[in-house]
Amino acid sequence: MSISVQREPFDLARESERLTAGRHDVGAVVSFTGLVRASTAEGHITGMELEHYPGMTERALERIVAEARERWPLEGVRVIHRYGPLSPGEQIVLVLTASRHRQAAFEAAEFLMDYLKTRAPFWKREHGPSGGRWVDARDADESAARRWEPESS
Amino acid sequence: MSISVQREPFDLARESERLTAGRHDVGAVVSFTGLVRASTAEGHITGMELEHYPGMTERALERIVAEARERWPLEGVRVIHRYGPLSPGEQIVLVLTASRHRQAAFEAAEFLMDYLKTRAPFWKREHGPSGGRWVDARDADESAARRWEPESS
Amino acid sequence: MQVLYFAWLRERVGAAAEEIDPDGARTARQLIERLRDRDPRYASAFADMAAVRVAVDQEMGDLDTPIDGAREVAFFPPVTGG
Amino acid sequence: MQVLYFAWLRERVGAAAEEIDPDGARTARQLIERLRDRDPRYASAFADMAAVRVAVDQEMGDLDTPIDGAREVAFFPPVTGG
Repeated sequence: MSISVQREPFDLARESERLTAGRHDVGAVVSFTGLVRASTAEGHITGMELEHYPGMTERALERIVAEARERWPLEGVRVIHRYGPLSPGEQIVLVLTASRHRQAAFEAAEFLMDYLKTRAPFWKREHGPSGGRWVDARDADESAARRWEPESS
Repeated sequence: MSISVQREPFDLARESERLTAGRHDVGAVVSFTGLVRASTAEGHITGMELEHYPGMTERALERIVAEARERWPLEGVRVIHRYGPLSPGEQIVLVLTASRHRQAAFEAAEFLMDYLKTRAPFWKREHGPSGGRWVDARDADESAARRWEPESS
Repeated sequence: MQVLYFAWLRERVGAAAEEIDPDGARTARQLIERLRDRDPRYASAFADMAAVRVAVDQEMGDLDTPIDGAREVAFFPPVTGG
Repeated sequence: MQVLYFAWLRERVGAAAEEIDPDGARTARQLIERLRDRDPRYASAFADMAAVRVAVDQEMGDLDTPIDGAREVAFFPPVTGG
């Protein structure tokens, strides 16, 4: 099981250990943890709500993981994305990659995050002093994702 | 305290929590864990010994961390490097970076690993069926480190 | 055909899901045109077509993706997860 | 002056550290030349100068780094940590 979509927090140490337990062929493990920040481009927030598309979310994440595995020689991958209400400081997403060498582990983790940001059906609604607002997609995320497409380079 | 040189294993979860505890301004935490692989370019190994230069090692790591902090807007950095005898599957090194955004956290973690591989005084001696051998420095590590130097790009 | 709405599209339409007769619509765009004619809520939800993303049977598509035989069509703004 | 050796340089010299009178040597390279003249162990350790790295008072240097007044000079192969 390499992907999970869940309300509950995740345990970085446990997930990392699962990926490498009993393995002697993994030389590099990279993790990315995304957290809710209290201050965003739009000002201070008191929390957020992450909406997603049950069913499609899982398919999209599975596909992104499969693509990472095709591109890099990975010994293990794990993606966990939370949904529901989240407060500042709370975890949003975990990406873990394991490989023989560090370059593959780093690149695959960055690729997973870039694709997840632009291809997985999640929507953030931030709550602040002046009420709630849906977060706009960032052009920077779209550009980051495009760097992995050979035709654009 | 952002760097440690130690014989003991490290605890990824504890280190990661220390970096973000009570913080609401961290949006991205990247970790890199380096592990001993049982099979290397030279064949199967049963273990290794990591030698270092006490005193200089700490200075070199502090300097690399300071340089990463100058280059990227980091909310936190942690580097732990082990020395002494290590078996396949065991941890060697931990790099943790925390930033508001993922690009800074990813780039700084890669930079720290590249510089640590080429500028910190550690030497690996691998033990295999045919005895021990000192690991040769890899050209790939030197090239990886050079990509961060503006004059070479 | 099950039609789903997410995020502010869901709020503007006032429903997360509804059963809709495509009434001859063969693409997502044609389906939106049928909906707009039906009720001002849809005209508001689909006012800015550049901000509308489409999935057909849980696969990312676009406004011109065929919807013939689809069981589920979803409309939503650009994604903002991660 | 304290002179330190690491990894296979340490093994070939047969010592991790020794107190050495620089005897007028003003750079790491000149110090190595003095050592080579002193004992075949040094000639073996320093046979391939391209593989020798230098630190003076715990700062990375090179063969031409001045060692005047240094408290500690270290010789070692290219590093292989991480």
